[in-house]
Amino acid sequence: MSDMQEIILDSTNKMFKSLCTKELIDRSEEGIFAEELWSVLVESGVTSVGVPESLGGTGGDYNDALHILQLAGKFSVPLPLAETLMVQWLLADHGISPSSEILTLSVNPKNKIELEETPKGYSVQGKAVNVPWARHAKRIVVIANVEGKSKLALLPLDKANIEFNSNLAGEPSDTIHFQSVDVADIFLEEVDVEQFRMKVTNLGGLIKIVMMSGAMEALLELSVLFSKEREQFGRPLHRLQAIQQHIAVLSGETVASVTIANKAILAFGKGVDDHEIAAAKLKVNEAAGKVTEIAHQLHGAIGVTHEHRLNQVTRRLWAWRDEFGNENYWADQLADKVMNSNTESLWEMITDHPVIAKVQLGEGIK
Amino acid sequence: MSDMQEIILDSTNKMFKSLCTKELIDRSEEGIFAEELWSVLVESGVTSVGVPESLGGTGGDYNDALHILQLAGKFSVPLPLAETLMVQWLLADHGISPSSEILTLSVNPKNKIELEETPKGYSVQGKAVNVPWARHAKRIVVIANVEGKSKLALLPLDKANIEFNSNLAGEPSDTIHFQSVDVADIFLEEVDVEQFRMKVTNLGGLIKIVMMSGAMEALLELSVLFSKEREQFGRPLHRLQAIQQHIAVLSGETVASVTIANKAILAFGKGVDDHEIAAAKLKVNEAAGKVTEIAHQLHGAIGVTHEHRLNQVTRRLWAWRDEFGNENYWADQLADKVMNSNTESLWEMITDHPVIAKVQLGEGIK
Amino acid sequence: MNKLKVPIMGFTEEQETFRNEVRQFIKSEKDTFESQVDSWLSGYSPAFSQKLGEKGWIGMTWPKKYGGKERSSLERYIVIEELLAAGAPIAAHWFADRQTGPLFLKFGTDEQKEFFLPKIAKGRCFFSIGLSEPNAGSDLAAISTRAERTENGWVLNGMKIWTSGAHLSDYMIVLCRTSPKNPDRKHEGLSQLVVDLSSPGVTIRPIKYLTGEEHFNEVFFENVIIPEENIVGQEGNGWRQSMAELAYERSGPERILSTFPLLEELIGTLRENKDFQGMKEAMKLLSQLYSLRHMSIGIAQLLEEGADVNTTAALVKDMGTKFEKNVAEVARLIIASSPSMTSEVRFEKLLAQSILHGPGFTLRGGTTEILRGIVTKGVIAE
Amino acid sequence: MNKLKVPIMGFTEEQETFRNEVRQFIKSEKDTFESQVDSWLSGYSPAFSQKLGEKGWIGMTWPKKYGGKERSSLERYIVIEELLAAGAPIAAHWFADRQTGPLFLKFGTDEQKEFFLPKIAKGRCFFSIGLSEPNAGSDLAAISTRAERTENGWVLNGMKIWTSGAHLSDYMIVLCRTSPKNPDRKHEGLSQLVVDLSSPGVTIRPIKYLTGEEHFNEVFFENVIIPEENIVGQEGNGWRQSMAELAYERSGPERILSTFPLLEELIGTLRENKDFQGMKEAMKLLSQLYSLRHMSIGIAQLLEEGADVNTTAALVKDMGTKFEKNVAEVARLIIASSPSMTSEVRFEKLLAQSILHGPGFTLRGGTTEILRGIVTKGVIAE
Repeated sequence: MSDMQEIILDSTNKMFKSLCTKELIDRSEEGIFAEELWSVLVESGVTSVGVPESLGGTGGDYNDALHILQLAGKFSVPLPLAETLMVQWLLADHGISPSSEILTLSVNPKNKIELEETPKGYSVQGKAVNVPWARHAKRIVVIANVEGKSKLALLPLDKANIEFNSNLAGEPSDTIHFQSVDVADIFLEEVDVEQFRMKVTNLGGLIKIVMMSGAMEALLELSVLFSKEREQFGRPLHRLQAIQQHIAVLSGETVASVTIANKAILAFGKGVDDHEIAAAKLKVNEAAGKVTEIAHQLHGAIGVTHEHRLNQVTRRLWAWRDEFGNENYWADQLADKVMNSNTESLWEMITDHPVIAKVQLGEGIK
Repeated sequence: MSDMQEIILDSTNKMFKSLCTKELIDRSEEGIFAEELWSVLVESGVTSVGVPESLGGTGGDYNDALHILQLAGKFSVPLPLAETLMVQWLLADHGISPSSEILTLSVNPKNKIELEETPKGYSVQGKAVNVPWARHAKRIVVIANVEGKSKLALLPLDKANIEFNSNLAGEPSDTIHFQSVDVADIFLEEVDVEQFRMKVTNLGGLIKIVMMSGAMEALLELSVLFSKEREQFGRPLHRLQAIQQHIAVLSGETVASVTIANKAILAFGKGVDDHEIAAAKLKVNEAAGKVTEIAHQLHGAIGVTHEHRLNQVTRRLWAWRDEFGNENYWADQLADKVMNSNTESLWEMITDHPVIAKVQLGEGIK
Repeated sequence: MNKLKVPIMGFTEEQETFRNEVRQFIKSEKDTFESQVDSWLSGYSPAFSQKLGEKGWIGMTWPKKYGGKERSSLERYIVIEELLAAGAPIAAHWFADRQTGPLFLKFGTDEQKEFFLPKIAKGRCFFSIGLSEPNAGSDLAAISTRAERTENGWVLNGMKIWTSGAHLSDYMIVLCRTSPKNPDRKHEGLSQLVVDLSSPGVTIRPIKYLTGEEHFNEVFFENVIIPEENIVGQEGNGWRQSMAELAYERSGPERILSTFPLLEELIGTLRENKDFQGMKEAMKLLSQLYSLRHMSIGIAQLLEEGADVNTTAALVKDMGTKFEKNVAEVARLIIASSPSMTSEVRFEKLLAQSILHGPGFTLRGGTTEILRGIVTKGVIAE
Repeated sequence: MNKLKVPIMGFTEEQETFRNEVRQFIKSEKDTFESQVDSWLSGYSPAFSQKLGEKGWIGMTWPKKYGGKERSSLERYIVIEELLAAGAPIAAHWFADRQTGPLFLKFGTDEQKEFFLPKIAKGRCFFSIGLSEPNAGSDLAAISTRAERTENGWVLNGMKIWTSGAHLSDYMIVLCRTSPKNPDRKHEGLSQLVVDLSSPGVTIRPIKYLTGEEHFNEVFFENVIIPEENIVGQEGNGWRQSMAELAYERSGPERILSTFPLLEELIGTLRENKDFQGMKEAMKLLSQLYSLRHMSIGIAQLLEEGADVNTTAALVKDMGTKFEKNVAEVARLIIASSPSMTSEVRFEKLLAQSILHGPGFTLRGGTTEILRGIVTKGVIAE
């Protein structure tokens, strides 16, 4: 980790720590958007990290941005930071400057969006499902059918109908209906649908991986703290052998998840993420099931109430593991790669990592 | 359980307890056949339980025989009792009287056995693989190709070449080669290969289920005993919370396995074993993996040596779970039944057990 | 290993006919409720409870003179498993039927039995159970809620937490100290009192569960006056009475079937989609369910016979509740979806309920760790 | 959570070139050995060890003056993981290379270093480790083997058990009491002695393992005379020295790759059969292996830097050995077979080895329970 990165992450950490309180997250889940924190993120440039300064972005690389998202995962930041960043990056590839608006995207195969040319632009018809933060977003990236061609489209949401729904974490996951909405002057670009969907799924998967690894750090910290403070049968919890077994498994799954997430970040930054994201999402998803179960078992009844911070973390892990591919999806992807690998043996495939860097240090648990 | 059955099982239990020592089992695994115990079994009629008295068998029903096999599993009886009984039963269906010889069978799809008519009878050519106890058996039931037709054949083994191999439990699992062996006067009967193979697999599966459930009883008893006798850090093992967790899981998996095995026995006896064997082998196999791991963890180093009885039990569980269908095989079978069930809902299927008996008691752990 | 004996039970033709009757009734009510996961905690419907009362299916094993029907445990088992499998709303009367009724029958005075039992059986009188306190969860010896005997009756002070449905119930059975704590005999001096939840001094504050719903409460008692005769059983014997209650309610179908509506939906979807591979993956669940159900039924029979089921019941609770959780974990892998409490897709909704209710399954009625201690003690003692 | 930090390491081009060199060597030796599961315990071949010695791949991180090559930990890591992945026979020199050499380097006298290290590095001097006793497994404080100082040197009496390869080794490092047990300081008074296993009074009795093979021994010492100078490190400091050894050898590739030959065979078979469904089921193993390997490599780097890896190394051992077992459990489900030590089918043989060696993985070098205690203590202490 570079010195610069360390400084950025330190200040982000402090910002989240002081502003992203349990109450803020509660309010967000009740439907009140965390305007103030969002403004801070926009003003501090966090919402366009990874977009080159030449385009008007904050600069920095994906590595920086992904570690910021790891912190966002750790603090359960209840904002569309991941979605906005993803859209900024996708658009930056097309030379589009970053926006200070809330952005979202959806490449769900169930979506069906048609654009018909009109004298003034286009008329949009159709719907998109399970769209994160749609109700708060200003614009959305989707794949639209334009006169028989599939195009990446950046559509305004001000005239769309939004049907509210939310994921297990209480994060908006809405259905958007475009009922003959007239738009003018929108960004459109022909894309290979399969390829674009794969690109978004990989990027989205990677982001969930790092956010989940951050969430697991939080979960481990909460559990350790609880086992030190809480007594049962006259001893602190962590003295009970059954609890020790729990803490050890929590620690192991967390370290494994953080390690493989950091490895995936590094590989992505170097453009050599072939197997890494698939293997990492598979592992982190699997770990999420284990650690959430154990943390709740350890916390007992208090952990299943809204009063305790724990459930904000566990509900996010449960929601995120099913977003951008569950274990089966990524096992499919990984199996495909192994089946079609041109190395002679599995071992060669495993060790065939292009040289990443002489020594990379400090990408560990914060 | 009837009084009669209770008496039979009691005496069998006593017989195994006194004759089937650890040393006997060791010697058997080293290749010395347990002649004496086998003679006792033959003389006491155990090797033809379930064959009607009218045919010259011992009488009693499958229920009796299967509970005897449960005991054989519990004591790791190192003899081809299951194989001999299976053959006796299959042949009894064709009106053939029981034999006092050692019998075995194999319906492995990899077998390939051809019978060609000769002036004096038949010439046998081909091989059968993974045949239990072949080196000690006098005759074998196989599916043979006789002039283009598939027939159940009872072949003598005296002139066959036997290639030695053994399963994880050190039980013979040989390859038989028939190299133009002349036989006369053998039992042959045309069969539907698929149906016959299914019948044998079901019966073999059921037998493994009950033997495994017996083995788990033994494993639980050994583990409980060990945890009472052994000390660590100055306390008996069973006082350590981690060990308590182990014992509880062992108990649970054992009771679950014995319960579902007994249920399958009962269903088989009444001819209503449709889903029961599939569900039971699936469950018992799965439990075998758990209990063997835990028992070894609990016993520590001593458990992985030939000096301790534990490994005689665990190696049998490991061997038997892969015989007559592993979990995947039986999941396939069960899925097929559920997919094609004509009940409206899963719940109706689960509860749609034909009335078995008013009250059946005492089929529990001995 | 006598303590681990479980008989294999078959149902009689009469019982199968009765099952059919129950099933038909539930089917006829299908439009009045939405099938729910964990419906014995979250499916609150006094109207449905009353209908069950009219059918004679609450307190159905109790003596006729107290409004019961004197039917067998296995018949009660049939009613309960049919209701749970259907995800029917039975939370309102659940604790009164399962725990409070039997408690009165065993320890109650004639007056208590005559007053409460017929009302419960009619599905018109709901109870909640006051055991846990903030610092006394698994460790009930730490209970500090206390009742003092006065001329006007008992005066109750303290609080209870995790009381399911207290905000919707009429009464609560409160376990409290009736004499000071003796460090050497920590479990002595506790008694069970019947508290009318509409009494002055009772404050009920619902606690939001993971799902955002309110099934639990904190209940505060501030100088609540309770009639002297509202003590249940013997003064000072409350801990033993409560423990017996718990032990006897560990092996019921509600420890296996809480997520059955999801499993049913999963299998139904797989059948519809002819997804054989998915079906195959689901079969492990089915084989576990088979073995657990037969253990549970066997123990129900043992209970009827008065046998000691302390060990085996704890086993069923331990394995059954793990199974209930596991249904969700397996289902979400087989059918990729976006689980959500607000989804319009039935599978997604049931999956969300199962995931969010999951942590509770292995906590309520004795945590995994506690149960395993009970099992080991039972097995070692032989 | 500083104690849980693990850096992500990449290999340099030079290191990748070196890996290739190692791999080519192993390939050229392919016909001289049969690839085996758990080959660091069961693959005994003095000839192969000598060849590795000639390549300079034993003791390769040690100073040149003692026969080492002064290469980095990561280079050693590469050699070891390549050998393990290939199932090569490395048991003969294993403990000398992994444990005894470093022990001498850290605590040995100049004479000891000069005498033993060059021989070890040549693959011509094999060590075994004498820690456990029948009543001192996880609890080493219970050790009762004792050495008395006399004019002729130490006189050793007692026994050791589970000593891997003692019947094939030249020497053993024996942990024994050199002063009487003090109940308050149970771990004091233990020392490490180098015992020549050909000395009079040493009796070695092999113990049959689950597989029927003999990898372990009981070793009896009856008035064995040991030269005074054969003590390693400080008298009375043996327990601490042994613990340090253990802690530093918990995170190596041998805690992850013991069953890799089976995994390789599984994947190879699935690729050959174009069994996509099977491949998919195997992928969970691969993702676990990825994360464990990167943890293990990161810790190797931390070790080189002298950082405290007590907690993370215990984690790798705990999870890695569970993974090693799990390879067998997953493989047997994906490809139905008849596992057998005597089978001619490679998959069946490797599967049998994996199943039968499995129990040992989570027992040796600290049981699951012990490791988890270490982890929790580490994490709680922060």
